[in-house]
Formats: sequence, structure tokens, C-alpha cells
Amino acid sequence: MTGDKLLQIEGLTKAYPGVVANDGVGFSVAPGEVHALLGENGAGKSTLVKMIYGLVKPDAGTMHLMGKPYTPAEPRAARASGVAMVFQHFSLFEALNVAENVALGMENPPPMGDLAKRIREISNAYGLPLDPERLVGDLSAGERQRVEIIRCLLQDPKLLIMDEPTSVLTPQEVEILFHTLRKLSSEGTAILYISHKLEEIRSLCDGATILRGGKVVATCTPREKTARELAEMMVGGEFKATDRTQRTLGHTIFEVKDLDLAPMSQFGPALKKVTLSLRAGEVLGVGGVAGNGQEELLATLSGERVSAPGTVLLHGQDISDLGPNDRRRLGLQGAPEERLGHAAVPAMSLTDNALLTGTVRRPLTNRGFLDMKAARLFAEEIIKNFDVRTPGPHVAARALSGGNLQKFVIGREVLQYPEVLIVNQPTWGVDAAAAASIRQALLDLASKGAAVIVISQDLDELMEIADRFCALNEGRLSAPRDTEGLTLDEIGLMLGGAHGMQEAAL
Amino acid sequence: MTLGGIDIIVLTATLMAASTPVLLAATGELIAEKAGVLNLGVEGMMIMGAMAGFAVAVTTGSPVAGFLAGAVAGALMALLFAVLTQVLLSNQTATGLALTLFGLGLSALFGKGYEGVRPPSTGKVPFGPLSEIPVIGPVLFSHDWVVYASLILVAVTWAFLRFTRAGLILRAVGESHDAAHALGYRVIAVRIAALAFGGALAGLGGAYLSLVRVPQWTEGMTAGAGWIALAIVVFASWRAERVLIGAYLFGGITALQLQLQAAGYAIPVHLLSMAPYVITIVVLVILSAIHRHGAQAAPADLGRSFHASA
Amino acid sequence: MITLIKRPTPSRGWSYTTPIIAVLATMIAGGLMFAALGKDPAQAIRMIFWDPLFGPNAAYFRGQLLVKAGPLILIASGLAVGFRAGIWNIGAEGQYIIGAICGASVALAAYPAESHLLFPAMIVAGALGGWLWGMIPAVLKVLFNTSEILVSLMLVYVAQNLLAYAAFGPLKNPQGFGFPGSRNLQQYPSAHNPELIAGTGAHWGVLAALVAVIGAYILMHRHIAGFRIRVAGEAPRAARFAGVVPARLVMFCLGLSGALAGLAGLFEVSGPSGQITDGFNAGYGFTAIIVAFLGRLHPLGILLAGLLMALTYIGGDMAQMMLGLPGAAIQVFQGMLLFFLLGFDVLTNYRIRIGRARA
Amino acid sequence: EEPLKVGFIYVGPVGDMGWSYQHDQGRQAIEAEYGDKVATTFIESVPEGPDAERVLTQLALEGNKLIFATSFGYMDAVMNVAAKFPDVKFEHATGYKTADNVAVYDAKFFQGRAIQGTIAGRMTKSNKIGYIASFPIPEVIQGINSAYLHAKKVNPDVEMKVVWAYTWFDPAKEADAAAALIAEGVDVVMQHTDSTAPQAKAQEAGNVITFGQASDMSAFAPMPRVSSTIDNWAPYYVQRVGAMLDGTWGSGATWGGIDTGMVEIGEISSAVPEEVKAEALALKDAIAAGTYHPFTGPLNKQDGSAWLAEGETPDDGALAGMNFYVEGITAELPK
Ligand SMILES: Nc1ncnc2c1ncn2[C@@H]1O[C@H](COP(=O)(O)OP(=O)(O)OP(=O)(O)O)[C@@H](O)[C@H]1O
Ligand SMILES: Nc1ncnc2c1ncn2[C@@H]1O[C@H](COP(=O)(O)OP(=O)(O)OP(=O)(O)O)[C@@H](O)[C@H]1O
Ligand SMILES: [Mg+2]
Ligand SMILES: [Mg+2]
Repeated sequence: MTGDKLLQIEGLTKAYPGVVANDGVGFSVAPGEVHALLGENGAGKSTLVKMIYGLVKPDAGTMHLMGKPYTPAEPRAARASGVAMVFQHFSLFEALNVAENVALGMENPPPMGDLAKRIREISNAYGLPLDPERLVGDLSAGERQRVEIIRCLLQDPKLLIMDEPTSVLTPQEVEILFHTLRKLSSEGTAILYISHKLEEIRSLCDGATILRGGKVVATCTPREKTARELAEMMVGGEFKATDRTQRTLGHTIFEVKDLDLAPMSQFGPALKKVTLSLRAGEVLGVGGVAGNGQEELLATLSGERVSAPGTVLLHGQDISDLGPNDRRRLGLQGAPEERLGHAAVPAMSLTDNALLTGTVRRPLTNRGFLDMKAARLFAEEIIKNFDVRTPGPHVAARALSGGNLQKFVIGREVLQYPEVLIVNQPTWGVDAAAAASIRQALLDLASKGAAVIVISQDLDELMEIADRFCALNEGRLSAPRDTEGLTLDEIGLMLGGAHGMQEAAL
Repeated sequence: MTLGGIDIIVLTATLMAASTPVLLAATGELIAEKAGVLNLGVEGMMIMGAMAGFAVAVTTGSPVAGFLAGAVAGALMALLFAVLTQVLLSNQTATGLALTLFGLGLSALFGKGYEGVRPPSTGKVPFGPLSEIPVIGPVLFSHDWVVYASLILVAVTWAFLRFTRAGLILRAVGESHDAAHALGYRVIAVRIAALAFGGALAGLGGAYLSLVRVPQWTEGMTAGAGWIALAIVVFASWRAERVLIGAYLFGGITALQLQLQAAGYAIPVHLLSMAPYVITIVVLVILSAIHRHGAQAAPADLGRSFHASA
Repeated sequence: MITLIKRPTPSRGWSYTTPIIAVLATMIAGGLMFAALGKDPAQAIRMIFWDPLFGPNAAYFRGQLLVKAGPLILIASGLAVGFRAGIWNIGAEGQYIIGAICGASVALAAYPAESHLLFPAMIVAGALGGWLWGMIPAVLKVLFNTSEILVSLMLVYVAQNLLAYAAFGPLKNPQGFGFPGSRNLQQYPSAHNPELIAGTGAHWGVLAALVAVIGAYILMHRHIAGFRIRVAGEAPRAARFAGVVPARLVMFCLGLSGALAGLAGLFEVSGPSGQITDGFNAGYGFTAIIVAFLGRLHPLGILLAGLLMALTYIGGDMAQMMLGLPGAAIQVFQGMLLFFLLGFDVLTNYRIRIGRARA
Repeated sequence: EEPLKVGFIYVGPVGDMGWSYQHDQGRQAIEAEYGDKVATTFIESVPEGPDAERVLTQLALEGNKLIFATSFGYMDAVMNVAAKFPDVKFEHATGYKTADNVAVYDAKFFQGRAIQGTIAGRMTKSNKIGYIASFPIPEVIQGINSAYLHAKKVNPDVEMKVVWAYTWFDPAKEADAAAALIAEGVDVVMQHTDSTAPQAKAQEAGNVITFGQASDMSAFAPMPRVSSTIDNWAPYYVQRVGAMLDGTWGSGATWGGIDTGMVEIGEISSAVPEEVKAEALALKDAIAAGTYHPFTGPLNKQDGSAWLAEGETPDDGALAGMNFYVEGITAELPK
């Protein structure tokens, strides 16, 4: 009966100390099928696909590929069998160029010259144009994604695994990607697709396997379910959507005027004449593709970088030259996009991570000396109020799943009751339930009178919670528009097109 | 050809021989660092190479056997470092320093009895009439084979890193061990191999010191050459061709300061002796100022331990 | 097959027991080496580890232990702060030299005036000298992004040349018959850093080392400043987010470690060493790096590591003298000790699993 | 009966083939001479600082009754420890501080340099003599002056080129220094550093002669090493231990030369013409007999000021602190 299946998995089990990541998982994928793996953060999706790709060795269970037993000892073996994988992190080398990155993912790459030519050909054929000579460090997130995909396509894979490929892409880029994937599947390539974006799954996938706590809890055809139903299958209970109660807007409390800023790094964009103003109780959404100045904007507003006098004003006071802690003291806080290593210290405990930004507005220190007990209580408070799933505040931040750490980070800032909160990609890689609770927390904060700026690539998210919307493109911020009644076409115009759209259209 | 009383041709010829040990060691360290491992034990590997090379050359009467032994001794030291840092995941900085201490001690212990002995001489390459050509002859055709071998090694290293797949994998491992691991490359194996190669070159450099440059064996004879090799790798911003420039520049300034003294220049001796180090700093500042992102030339995962969590 | 599994948090139990295991392993491996050299291993080990502490002349050696460990601990305490922040000062040897030169210069300029203010002035000069020497790599790093590792290392050699210059030139003892070396500060009461309690070996430098350990402990583990330093080492971007200004951090860490190294140099030149000579620096600055790592960059660990290092030096000399062990064998022995300490540390952070099921 | 315990402390490793090696030869001579009546111990590579004081104390505490401290930098440490152990006798090499239980000893290496200078002056064809100097201390300056004066005496055209290496022992640097001098056209390289690296460089260069320093360096004979000045501490050590054994040890200052055997002239090799060899040996005999002093007036200092009048010789005290070049040397003495 395995005859018509491309990949057949039975009883796959993998345990880590203290957690069974995969517990007797079984499912199958047919040639040309786009199959979704769904589940909350930590459900075991990545572990499962890593076993298929030969990166992690299963403790028990069997796999068959095209009817033959399949036990890849390492990714090379998987690639040789026709399995390719697109990782979300950890598989590109910034200091190497596109061709080199592609060559590293291939078994027998042709000489560099030929390879460059083939990259050009294939990437154009699939509408994903790429310059093989460019350094990956210079590329936008979407372009990096293309490198990963091209790397797989060059090997004519029979099974393509994609682990959260769209979390860094703009809607336009997602369209392009889907176009490519549909083309591939029509050519007979099976695709195993992991994503937290349920609407995407519904539009793309033919079948889905839903994991919870490492076990398969359901299989379904996504097109036949609503996103809400899918979410409820994942969490195994009722799914609560965000509640956007009417808020009253107060005075303007935060202003940015003609902010210009040189690039932060070799590869980064400059900010040009960024202007915005924000009223108490308001949520401002900043859309746009990551890499267009989002990080720079957050760094400048939160005080990591200082700007020219008179460019950043809080309550009319010029705070342009104040550092992050001075700004926190005045009520302005931020939460950067990158959880591990920026918003939180991976190797430190949650208590320590609570101290990271909490000492200014919370009595966690006494004349500079740490009050570890107070810090622990603060961490526990965050864990409790924001439903962070972890054994306790002594656990290192890196041991938390992405969604839980994100809840911790947002909770840490929210529980300091800022007057202005700026967050960048607050639900990046976070499962639907956790994302909803994070959005709810931001709305609740605004309803208490704080002004919130949400920088996000996820337009649905912005439409869901923002009062006004503006787009950040190549370091320029568009004029804000009320979200009510804003159409996707109008947003597209504001975004000024996705990167490479024009090229892609060729 | 003299300039201000300094014979440039002799200076050039001298600095080529004088720089060879450091050039070899720095090239080896470059490979190790390109793979993401910072081995501060170059001094320890060099001196073991110097001792083993000397002992074997004296015992067998063959300098070639000596150089081989030097390379093997250096590689063995590097493997000791590899076991500690790659398998047991110890801190690279501390392990490197310990390796230096260990190598200095061990070489002194094993080297007892070889003091005051003369090694067999390593012949010059017979270029015949070529070495008689004015200017070019003494500079290009008057050296022993190790000098040429070291130049070829630099060229090979350069080409290896730039054009070969193995070189690409090595660089990839140094840039991001997680990504390399995710693609199925054996990070630890690549690093161990790179370390062993680096150790072999450091040992070869040490053997050159005791067999050709000095030539004699005495304990502690490397006298800081390993540290200079480490400095040159940074100086060269991890590029093979610049390692050559760095090593020759440093060797040149060192030789020049002694020639200036010999020529009777009334420059305070201490100023001259500190010149190589001060100039290294100055050049480094200039390089960094030109490329403000000079630090990014370092392999991104340099000095980080890799542990596959799966 | 042996697999390492990372522990979620380092094991406390192992972090206390691995040093003991490492010392035992060194005794076994070192004993084998001593036996191979034809010496009685048990006797050699006893001489290295036991006699300096409890042997016939232990009273004297215990004091010397402090003399030897003092500068190592003082320097390592400063270095560890920087290492924690990811700032690699490996030029403490140079800062130590410059601190000694500056401190001694103040004394020699004042000679032969006696004043209670002289020694404090020397302390300030010594710290300032080391600080300045540490600020060179700091400023270059901040302005030009040059590698502090390389610059601080190169500056060691520059400092050594300056030391030679001082010993043969301006600081040469005018009553020294043309011989190199400065006046002996031990014979200049106002400038002398004496034993505070006779026979204990403890001088101001030892006291300073103790203060540095306590200070470093409070800074790194009790104060927000140290917390931020640790964050900077773990995750530089998170540190900036927490309000750390990288340039200031670089200046602070290199300045602090430089100042402490300079102080160590000053206490040494005005105390146990007595004079500026060409060979005045005995590698304390480099050994301190090892001590810092052996102590796991923790102030209390550094205290113990410094004493352990000092013990192997003193005991090593003893074994050399009594058993005729070559000096090199002692160096090898120290190297082994370091390797074992570093290698066994894996048990603190990883669980070892032997053999594994494979479906 | 308990053997007399004698301790040695060396600044370098005994395997340095130079300074510390020669002192250890002396120690072995004591053992050979007195057998069971003495027991010697040594500690090598002791830095000149607080470690020296500790090691000296350690030696005294372990019952050594006579302790040889073999480097100048141990001077103050010796004085400190000697004050604490009045019944232990100390012998300090190359220092100048004495006490009831501290004697000092040194060798007149400049006597050997006179012989080297004579051979060099006769044999140089380029009339350029190179000198690798270690540190600008009296002992080294005496050597440069003595070598220069005697070369000049037999060859008025000689020039002296000096390179200061600021090290007693750094083979690579010494090799570079020799190469630099040879590049300057010298065909005689003298060294006051301890490694054989300059010998090897000279050999490579061909027609350059050298002299062994501290030890005989006979491995490089007959060319380039044509002779040597050997530090031979054995006679002195044997004599001092003998004095301890028969209870006649007394403090004092010994500055031995060719006469006492402390300075030994290594065999003059076949590369040196017979008549030059004879001249050199005659000079050696005259110095040994005390009929000739290498520094005999009239001599001026480098700046032209008078130093020694016609026929005048300096007393040992004045010589011991020599800090100037004699007239004719063009190089500048580091300040
Ligand atoms: N290397 C590892 N060591 C220990 N535990 C691990 C490891 N990798 C994963 N886990 C644990 O296994 C479980 C499943 O993780 P997995 O990465 O498969 O989840 P996921 O479904 O991909 O989550 P996400 O939606 O966040 O990507 C989690 O509890 C996780 O903490
Ligand atoms: N050694 C470990 N111990 C404990 N938890 C771990 C360990 N390694 C990984 N984890 C946790 O397992 C979870 C999944 O890890 P993984 O590396 O698969 O990241 P991921 O978020 O699933 O990646 P992706 O976003 O590509 O799906 C994360 O929450 C991570 O914190
Ligand atoms: Mg995952
Ligand atoms: Mg994830």
C-alpha cells in the first residue's frame, strides 16, 4: 500500500531529556501533494522534518521513501535520495556569495561559472531572480529565502520540506513563492509545508497533519476547514480571537520629526525624513518588508541609537540624545524583532532576562545593587500573567519555545506599563494562539492609555489591531492612513511594491 | 643596491629567510581560524616542531626527515588541542595558552641532550647561473627549498580557500557551524582536520627555525614567534595573500632595525626594537580605518564551540 | 558511542567536583611522567602539593604562596571582568610593566624625601600607568575598530622595550656603578611596600588582590553594572538594548584590567621585587589569563585558581631542588593540570551518555 | 658525616649552552672533586625578581650551607636572604655587594676580548669588525673597548660596528643581528650573546670569522669559529667549596682572569695563520703573567677627553663601572 505514496512514516519517535518531541508519529505524502504540518510552538514539527532530512536520528519508527526503507544517516544521504529542505534559520552563510551558498547545499555542484549560469536560469524560470555574485549578507530576507529555494530546486527534489518559509516574506513575495510551489507540485514534487499562517495553509495545501505534544491528533484537508477550526484542532480547545474594544484617543504624546539616520551596518538602509506622531491609546501599524529600516527605526526610537536634536519628542520633550534607559525612565519602551540575543539573552535565566530591561521602571535594584528576589517575583508575574509555558523563572531563555519567549518579552515590557511601546514583529514564528494573546496584550495596553507602535510584515495582523497604518519602504515612512476601509490594493501602493516584483514580472 | 646605507637586496634576501617560520605558522593558523577555531597554542606547536625536527634530523642525518617530524609533532600538539576544544568543548583561549605552556615544557624535556649539537645542513636549491643574476639572483634564487615551499604553500592555501570545494566547506564551517551542520557537513571533523594542518605548518615553521634559521636547538628558542604568527593572521584580515605581506613586512622591519643599527644610525636602540610592534599597530589602525568593517573579516564563528544538539 | 547532552543549566555539583578530579588525574599522569624520569612519583607529588602547605618549612612557604598568588589574582580579577564582556585584553603583561615603571618613577623622583604621601602617590601612578596602557587598545578599538587582542599583545613588546630603556637609562641607580636596574625601593622606607604582618608574606598587593576579588564579586554578581557586563559578553545586541554603550564598556573593561595590572606591577616593584630591572616582569600578566579561565572567570574561582597556580610554582621549585626534577618537567606538569581542568569541565555543562538506541 | 650541601640558582636553563650551562659545569666539577663530601642541588630558570629571593630562602631552609647565585640580578635578593641566614655562605656572581657571609666573584672577560681583538685585527680583510652586544652594562662595554683597542693596535684601519640585541639569548634575533652586520661588510663577528646562531650565519656567509662565547662552541671550528672565550667557573667553585670544607671560607671580591683560569681561551683554530696565533698566545701569556693590562694608557674616551695617561692602568673599581667607549669607536653608546 506504500506503492502510491512518496513518503510513508510510521511510529516515528524522538525524545529529548524531559520531553518527547515526537511520539509515534505517522503520516504519508503522495507525489505532487502539498502537505501541511500544523501545531503549536513546540508541538514537534521541526523535529519531525529534521528526522526526515537526516539531521536528527529517530529513537524508533520507520520511514519509507518511494516504497523503499529510508534511513538517512545525514543530510547528504537525504539529498541523494531526493529530499531537500528549506530552513528558516541556520543554513545560509552571510559572508559567502549566493553561488557559494547554493553550492554548499548541493552534492555535486558544477564548476562555479556553470553554477552561476544555472542559478540565473532557474531563478528566472521560477520568477525568483537572483544575482549569484552577491553576498548573502547583502540580501533582504525574501531574497535569502530564494537562495534556499533555488538551492533545493537545482537538485530536482522529489520531496521539498519547508519549515516556516513565509514568516519573513511580504504578501507579494508569498504570492511569488506560492506560484513557484504550485508549479513544482504540478511537476510532481511533493511538498511538506510548515507554517503558523493558517490562511496560507488553506490556500496552498492539499492535506494536513496536526501535531500536539508530539503526537498526531488529527489529519484533514485544510481547504475544507476554517482557519479557526484549524487553530482549535491545534490547541485542542476553543480558540479566542482578539477583542478590539473601542479605545478613546488622547493627546499626542509621541512625535518623530524629519528623522534622518545613516545606515547601522554595511548592509542596512538609511532612514530618511521619518515623521510620525502618536496619541495616547492609539495603535499605529508600520508595515513593510523587513530590511527596509524596521530594525533601524526600532533602534532609533528605543534609544539604542541616538539621532539629531529635535527629531524624537516624548510629551514635547526632546529625547533624541537619550539612551534606552533614560527613555524607559520617561515611559518609552521597545521590544526588538530578534528574541534570542537582542530582546533576551539566550543563556541567562528568565529572572535575569526580567532584569534586562526591568530595572528602570520596576524596583528591582537598590542603589544599583540587584534585588534578585524582586527580579524573580517580577519574572514569575510575567510568566503567570502572560501564560508563558516554562518550568519556572530559573530556566534559561533559550530553552523556551519561540512563542513562549516572545510572550515573555512582550509581557516584560507591558508589565512595566509604558506610555509608549514600540514592538517589531511581535508574533514572528509564533503559533496562532500565542500570537492572539500577544496581540490582545498590546490592545489591552493601548486601552489603558498607552500609545503603541507595531512594526510588522504581517498585514493581517496590522489590520487586526492598528488604528492607523503606514508603510516603511527603503527607509521612508509613508503618511499614515486609517486602517478602517483600507484595501489591500491601497496598501500595496503604499508599500511601493515588493522587492524584486518588477524583476519577477519579467 | 643601497638606500641610505642599507643594502636593500641583502635586506630582502634576509627577510625572506627570517620570515619563513612565522609565515608557515601564520598560514597554518589562518586555515584553523578560517574553520572557526582560535588556537592560541601556536608557540607551543612551533617549539615542539623545532625540537622534534631537530632531534630527528640530527639522529637520521636527513633534514627532510626532520621537517617531516616537525610537522608531525606540530600536528600531534594540534590534535591534543582538538580533542580538548572540539570533543570536550573546553574554552579555546585557555586551552591554547595551556598548549603553549605545555609545549614549552615538553620540548625542553625531550630536547635535553640535543643542545650544542649541529644539525645537518639544509641545502640551497641549486639554481646555478640564475643565482648570479644581479638583484634578482640573490633575492629570488638564493634560498633553501623550504623558503620556496612556504611560498608555494601560501599560494596553494590561497587557491584552496578560493577555488576548491573543500576550501568552501572549510570557510562555511567557520562562518556558521550551525548552518554547515544543518547542511550535513561534519563540523567537528572539518575543524579537527584544519587544526591538524595548522599544527603541521606551525611545526614545520618551528623545524625551519631550529634546522635552518638559527640553526641549533635550545629550549624556548621560538621566543615569541608563535604570538607574532597569531598577530599576522589578524593583521592579514584572514586572507592568505596578506599573510605573506604581513609576515614579510614584520620580518623586514625586524631585520631592518638591526641593519640600521649595524649601519651606525644614531636612532635610539629601544625605538628601533619596538618599531616592528609599533608599526604593526599603526598599519592595523590604518587598515581598520580604511575598512571600517574590518572586524567582519573574521570568520563569524571564530572561537565558538560547536555542539550538535541533536 | 559517547554522546554529550547539554545540560539546561550547568551542574553545581560537578562544578565543585571536577577541579578535584582534575587535580587527581594530574597527579596520576604527572606521577607517571616523574616515574619515567626516574623520580619517585609519590614523593614528587607530595612536594608539589603538600610540602609547601604542611611540610617542614610550611610557615615560610604559605606566606610565599600569597606573594606569588597576589599579583596573579589581582590581574586575573580585572581580566575576568573584561573576558566576561567579550573584551580580550591579553596584554596585561605590558600594563603590569608600565604600572611598575610609573609607580617606581614617582618614588625615584622623590628620592630621598620621606613622606607618608609617597606610597599613596605611587599607587595612583601605578594604577594610572596600567590604565593608560590599557586605554591605548581601548581607544583604538573605539575609534578604528582595531582588534584589542592584537594591539594589547603588541604593546607588551613595546612595554618590554620601555622597561629595558628605563632600567638602563633614566631609572638606573646612579649609585649602581653603571650596572642596570633602579635603586632598590625596599631600602627606601616611604616607598617600600612591606610585609604587613611579619612572616605572613602579605603585603599591600595581597590585600589589594583580596579587595579586588571581593570588589569583582560585588560588581559582577550583585550590581547592575556587572550584570550588564555579563549581558554584553553573552549577547552584545541585548546589552545595547539594555542601555550598555559599547564604547564605554570597552574603555571601562580595558581601563579596569589595565589599572589592576598596573597596580600589581607597582606592588611588586615596591615590594617583593624591589627594583626596576630589565627582567622584572616574570610573565604574571600571561599566567593571569590562565588563572582567570581556570577560575571560570568567577572572582572566587580566581582566588582559588591563583593559589593553586602559586602552589605548583612553589612546590615545583621544591621538587626541582630536592629531587632534581628538571624545570621543564614542572612546566609539563602545570600544562597537564590545565588540560585536565579544562577537559573535565565538560562534565559541568554536559551529561555524558554512553551508547545509544537507534531504531 | 653529613655531606656539605651546596646550592645553585641559575637564571636560564642549564641547557642554554651558554651562561647557565657553564655554571652548571662548575657545579659538576665540585661533585667530581669532592664526591661524597658534598651534595649539590640547582634550580634553573629562576627569574630575577621575588622568585629569586624565595628560591634562595628555599635553598637555605633545605640546609644548603653554601649557595651560588649566578646572575647579577640576584644581588639584592642575596643580600636580603643572607641577612636572614647568617650561617649560610653566599657567593654572588658579577655583583658588587658583599657582607660577612656574602662574597662576590666575576671574570675579566675583557682579557679574552683583547686576544679576540688581536686575531680579528689581523684577519679582517674588509677592516670592519662586527659586535653583537647584549646589554649596555660595564662588562659588555669593557669587552667592546678591549676588542676594539687590540684590533686597532694591529690594524689601524679597523672599524667597529655594534648591534645591541638587548637579550642574552634569542637565537633568531642573534642570527638576524649577525646577518645585518655581515650585510654591512664585516668579516669578523664577535658576540656577547650566548647562542651559536651568529656562528651559523657566519658559516653560511663564507669568509666570516667568529669567536665562541661563554662556551667553546667548538662545533663551529675551525671555521668560522677561530677561537673562543670560555667562562670557566670550575676552578673557583672547587676552591671555594674546599674553603668551606676546611673552614677557611671568607667573604671577599674575586675578579679572576686568564691567570686564575676563570677566563679560558679556547683553542685557536687552524684557520688562523701561525704568526697571528703566536702573537695572540703571546698576548695571552703576558696578560696571564700580569705584565700586560689590556687597558694601558695613553687612552682617551670616545669624546676625546683623557682617560688614562701614558703607561697608566685603571684600578679594578674604576674598570668595573665602565660606561663609555674609547676613542675611535664611532658608534653611539645607548643611553
Ligand atoms: N535539540 C533539542 N534538545 C532538547 N529539546 C529539544 C531539542 N529540539 C527540540 N526540543 C524540544 O522538542 C519539542 C519539539 O520541538 P520542535 O522544534 O519540533 O517544535 P516545533 O513544532 O517545530 O515548534 P515551533 O512551532 O516553535 O517551530 C519542544 O519541546 C522542544 O523544546
Ligand atoms: N538543547 C535544547 N534544550 C532545550 N530546548 C531546546 C534545545 N534546542 C532547541 N530547543 C528548543 O526547541 C525548540 C525548537 O527548536 P528548533 O531549533 O527546532 O527551533 P524552531 O523555532 O523550531 O525553528 P524553526 O523556526 O525553523 O521551526 C525551541 O523552542 C528551542 O528553544
Ligand atoms: Mg519549528
Ligand atoms: Mg519556530
